[in-house]
Amino acid sequence: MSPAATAQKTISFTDAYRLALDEALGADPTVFLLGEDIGDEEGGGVFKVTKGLSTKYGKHRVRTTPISEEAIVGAAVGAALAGMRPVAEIMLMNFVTVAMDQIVNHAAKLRFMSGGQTGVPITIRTRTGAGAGTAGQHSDMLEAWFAHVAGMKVVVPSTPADAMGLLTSCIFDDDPCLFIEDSLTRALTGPAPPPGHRVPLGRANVSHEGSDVSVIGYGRPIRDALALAERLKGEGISVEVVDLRTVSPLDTETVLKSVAKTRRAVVVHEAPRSFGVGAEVTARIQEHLYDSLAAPVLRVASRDVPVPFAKVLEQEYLYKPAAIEAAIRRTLDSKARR
Amino acid sequence: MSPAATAQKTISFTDAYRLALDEALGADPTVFLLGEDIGDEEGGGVFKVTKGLSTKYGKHRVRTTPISEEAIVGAAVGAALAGMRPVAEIMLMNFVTVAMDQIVNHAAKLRFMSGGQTGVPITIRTRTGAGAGTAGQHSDMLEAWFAHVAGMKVVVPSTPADAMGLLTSCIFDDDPCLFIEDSLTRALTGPAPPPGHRVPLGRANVSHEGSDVSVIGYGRPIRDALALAERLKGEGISVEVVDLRTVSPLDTETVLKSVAKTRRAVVVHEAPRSFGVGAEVTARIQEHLYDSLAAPVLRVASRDVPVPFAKVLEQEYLYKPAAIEAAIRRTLDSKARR
Amino acid sequence: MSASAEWGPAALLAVYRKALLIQLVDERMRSLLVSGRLAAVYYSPRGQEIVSAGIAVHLKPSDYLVTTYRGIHDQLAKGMPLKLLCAEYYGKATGACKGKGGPMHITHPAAGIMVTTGVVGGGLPIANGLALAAQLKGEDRVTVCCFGDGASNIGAFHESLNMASLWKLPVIFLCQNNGYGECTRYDKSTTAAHIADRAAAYSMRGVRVDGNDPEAMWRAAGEAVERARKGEGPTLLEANTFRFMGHYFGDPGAYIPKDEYAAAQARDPMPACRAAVLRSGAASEADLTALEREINAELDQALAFATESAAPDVSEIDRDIYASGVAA
Amino acid sequence: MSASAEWGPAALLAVYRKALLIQLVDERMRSLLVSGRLAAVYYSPRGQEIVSAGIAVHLKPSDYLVTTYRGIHDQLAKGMPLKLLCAEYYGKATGACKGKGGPMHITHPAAGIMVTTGVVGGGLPIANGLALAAQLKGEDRVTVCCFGDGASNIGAFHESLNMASLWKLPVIFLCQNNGYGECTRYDKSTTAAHIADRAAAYSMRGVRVDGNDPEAMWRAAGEAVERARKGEGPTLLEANTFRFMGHYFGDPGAYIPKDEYAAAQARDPMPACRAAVLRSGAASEADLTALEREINAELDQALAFATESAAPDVSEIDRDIYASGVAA
Ligand SMILES: Cc1ncc(C[n+]2csc(CCOP(=O)(O)OP(=O)(O)O)c2C)c(N)n1
Ligand SMILES: Cc1ncc(C[n+]2csc(CCOP(=O)(O)OP(=O)(O)O)c2C)c(N)n1
Ligand SMILES: [Mg+2]
Ligand SMILES: [Mg+2]
Repeated sequence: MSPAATAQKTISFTDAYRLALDEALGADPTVFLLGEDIGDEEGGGVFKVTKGLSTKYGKHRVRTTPISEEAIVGAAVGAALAGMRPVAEIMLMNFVTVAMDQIVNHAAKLRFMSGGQTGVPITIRTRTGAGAGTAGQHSDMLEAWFAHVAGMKVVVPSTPADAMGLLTSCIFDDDPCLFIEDSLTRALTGPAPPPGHRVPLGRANVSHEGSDVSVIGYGRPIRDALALAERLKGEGISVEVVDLRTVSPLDTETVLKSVAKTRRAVVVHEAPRSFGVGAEVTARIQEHLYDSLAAPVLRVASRDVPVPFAKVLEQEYLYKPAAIEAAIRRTLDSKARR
Repeated sequence: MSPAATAQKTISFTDAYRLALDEALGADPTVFLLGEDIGDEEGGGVFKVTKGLSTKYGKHRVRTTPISEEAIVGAAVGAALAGMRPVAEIMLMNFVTVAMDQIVNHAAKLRFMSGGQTGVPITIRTRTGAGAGTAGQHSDMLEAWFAHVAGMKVVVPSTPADAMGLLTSCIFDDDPCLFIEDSLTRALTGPAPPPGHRVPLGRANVSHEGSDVSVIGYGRPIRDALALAERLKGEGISVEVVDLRTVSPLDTETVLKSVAKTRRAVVVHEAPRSFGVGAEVTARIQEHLYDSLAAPVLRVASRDVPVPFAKVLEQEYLYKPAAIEAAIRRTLDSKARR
Repeated sequence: MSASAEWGPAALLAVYRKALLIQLVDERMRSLLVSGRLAAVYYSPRGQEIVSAGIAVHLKPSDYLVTTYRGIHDQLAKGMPLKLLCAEYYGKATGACKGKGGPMHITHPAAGIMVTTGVVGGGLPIANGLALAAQLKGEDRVTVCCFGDGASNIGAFHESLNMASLWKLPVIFLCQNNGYGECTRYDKSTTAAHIADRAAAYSMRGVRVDGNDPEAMWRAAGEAVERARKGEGPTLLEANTFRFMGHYFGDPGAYIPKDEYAAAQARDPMPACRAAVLRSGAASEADLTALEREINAELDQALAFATESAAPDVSEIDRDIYASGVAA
Repeated sequence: MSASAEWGPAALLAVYRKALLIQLVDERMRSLLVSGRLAAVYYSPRGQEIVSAGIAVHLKPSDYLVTTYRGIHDQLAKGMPLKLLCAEYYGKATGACKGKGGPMHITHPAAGIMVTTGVVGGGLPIANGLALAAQLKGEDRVTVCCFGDGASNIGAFHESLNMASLWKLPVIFLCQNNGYGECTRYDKSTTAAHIADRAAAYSMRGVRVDGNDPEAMWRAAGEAVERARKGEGPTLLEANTFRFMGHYFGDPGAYIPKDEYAAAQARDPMPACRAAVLRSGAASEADLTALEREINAELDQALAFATESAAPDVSEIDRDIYASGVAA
């Protein structure tokens, strides 16, 4: 839905990303974009996020690149070292696999390795997610890799307004940020943010208050959690939803505050369960709140398999809202130990 | 120390790796090696692991490559699809960052994506580890990334005998294995294994039995844990040491069996703490054994920072044996909840 | 299926048969997509038929193929069974990959179809490995690795060509240059005047051919395959062509200048090839109509098989992760 | 420091001054390593002095340098302060990078030393970015990116050269071809007869020069820098040279044939350059001895500074992870 259609009151994720880029390009001459097909001569990007921007700001600031992800990220890194704020697009997250050296060995480390002399204020926008039948090489959620790399910031929005505010914060942040967009929900809409909207990095958002159990996650499953929270209210179950927004550095404080209150936690993400972000959140909660937990911290995530093509398998792969509900009920069934 | 010096009774890690490669090349004509500098004309490898092998088996089976990690792993993948058992060497683990597409999008997934038609029986040997002053781009432990990728097996030995037995198992395993060698301890020796020695993948090893607390880890810290177990025995503290050997797929059964007995667990690794392997082990333990745990599962790991150069900082970065001891004592101080 | 040793009407017809199969399957796929009877991301090969057909007639089933998401033409030319292909497109348990891989990951080792990758450049390093295995085992197999013009700008291209040349691998790097990588025109991303020019950087044989010209394609491909078979090393073969349906199915293609499109249309290889076949006397209108009917009948059957087949059982999700069967 | 506009005795002396600095620092580093007074992984540039010196005389402090683990020659030529360099080698708080980066990651933006990478090929994509920033800002800065012959086989080389040529970036890709990548000889890994030949694949200017010849190096580098400055685009400049001390300090170098080594020794650029300086009349024996003494005195001071400086405080471990200071 275009903003006009709803009298500027709601925008889609795609609109939100574009808005953030547009405002940043307009506000700061050091901001520029680079990525495959992003210019208007190339249709404004495969997902139309950058549509109109090269026409508005020039091809020198909205640069279509060859299919060369290592060179794309590297060019962003170098330009950042020289005072620019580049926003690089990696069309889909599985393709970051060809740019890992630049991200991990360079972008994330150059500040530390230079003793603080050179920072790398780049934003890498990428998108991914299962559910659209693009199978094993076009759907992976790999955020856990980058969360494990010191120096990186990893950001995943769950609403269009957050998308706009978080992306803006990434662009103007002085550290390398990986901003992950969800392929499947890109057309979904939500309330439009005010111009200049920023959402601080490194801060989780309690998007629904509750007292019985904390559901902690980020990105797509937050919508499911909010819907559940509404629905379970009817049953007298009070669910608190904590949207991490920034996966790393993790806002442990907000997470612990919530779980200290509810004494029960369910951690949710779309990425496969094992060695995912949920493991870290779980480990931290039980480390800090062992004595006050009333139930084990449960995880809901996708299956530990490559993303399958066949719809029935793809759906089986994906985390399920019903599993979030089941986990909530399980934690409530657990008898408190103290 | 060379095997001869101790009458063939002990061998170093380097000897163990070479022995496994030598035996595999001798036993199976489909085994071949490829990697930078690995031929004898090039000195038999920077770390001398392959010394003598190209002379013994020919340059066609012990192939020195260009500096082209993506092509190295890809050549291994393709040859594996065609029935070979290639062993690719990535000189240091930080350089896997330029071969991630081949490993993650191809090696790990081709079996699944082909519906089981084509397997990828490759072994990728790499080495890494902090402590030798090689700083930010030559020391990273990145095993958590690969553990998060379905289809991969990730193996880390803690003794020369295991090194030989696990590497042999990797080579003859029908799945892609990432075999991680420790740079720092490569000259350390241990009892020599018998010829043909294999250690099964996917099985953890209780390398020291105990009843008060389980220390769970892999690789270098296992030595520290074993030394601690011996020392604390004097104080009447009975430490069980569980060496995972295969980080993924994780042998949850053995881990849970140990912790079910001891009711206390400390998870240790050299990689940085956050979003590391320890988080998954911790999460699984508390999920399954919540009711019987007598203390929170504690993690001991290196710091969440790039590996620094200065000795004092590098040591500060690294996990510390004293921290393992402190964690053990902390879990013992925790009052059981039930 | 086997190539004539000499160019002539028989060879032309052999090429056209494969090209026609591609054309008819592609047409059908697109009509199924338009009508909503098939839901899949689809990369039409329309316009590139002769390229695949022209090389495939020189290949044996035991020769290896590595291709990409835009690979249906290569797969069909190499001998992909229609039933397995269609069932995979429909995500069925009876598909080539049990529905797990889908259209972007078609695999059928019996026809030498070893890898279909969705990652640009991802196939080239693997093609080397297949070729290396054949070389090490002393097998008479060549590997054909297909990719696009855009893929020539990614690092894996460079590493792979250097390694292939160094090791004299029996591999043909077949760059199907259709002038665009997604929506980006060749000259906006690629600095070599021609992709084939890049072979020189690896002391490799580089050849450029009109991929719409059956004879030229047949000759160039034949020579490259022959050299690889004889152990004379790899070739970078650039086949110039065009894709009429844009990047993906539904791509409006607004980025393609109208006159460029019109010029390409005037050079559409399929009507020209058909006309040449008729002219050559290798087949009559009636023969070709019969051939079409035959292909369409097989396709009907394959599609019926695909639609009637069952979806994979959900238990399949845990299978084929590891060789031992079920995921750990 | 600034380059003469014309080649002649003054320019020769300018090159030699830098080369001598490199030679003396390298000698000292190796003697410290031998005696155990310094413990660090060290990649000696012995033999490659003229390459760095020959280009650096054309550069301003504001020009950018990207180099590698084997980068001390490039850094010194570009104006790296000795104190900061030595203290970093010793891992001291007073080092260029506070002891955090160490010898493989020397950075000193004031002298334009932007990145020293330990990853083969890792610097090339970044060099493009530095050059792109200068181009976007309209700044008069060129970027020199140093790497070895072995690095020319890695994907990042290919992607970077294509992008630089496409965008006409003011960057010079200076390949210091010393004939070996670690222990592997050029022809066992690299299929181009010459690295410079690879420029053609990107329609880029490729130039090969004897990196041991001060005049040739000065001219070729000057021209490449000049072109970049004028907006005429990038150059791939291959400087042929040799490294006398093997790959890393302590490398026995058994893989280098004796006659090849002897031939290289006969072409050692440093004695030749010194002789040429003397012949040219730009400096006398006494002048050069004085220069040596001056450099050694500064080096003594720098090393004293380094050894006397304190190690970083352990609290530094949490700093500089993020811009905001302490790690989260
Ligand atoms: C590494 C990587 N980057 C980006 C993409 C997205 N992508 C898919 S196809 C394509 C264009 C490829 O163009 P070309 O190689 O010319 O092949 P064609 O589609 O024209 O056949 C791109 C950029 C990808 N799949 N992999
Ligand atoms: C991606 C990557 N692969 C491997 C290495 C290990 N390595 C360090 S230096 C080197 C040789 C590089 O040779 P060359 O580019 O010729 O530079 P030189 O050392 O001769 O100056 C290798 C293989 C690395 N640092 N990075
Ligand atoms: Mg194309
Ligand atoms: Mg070299």
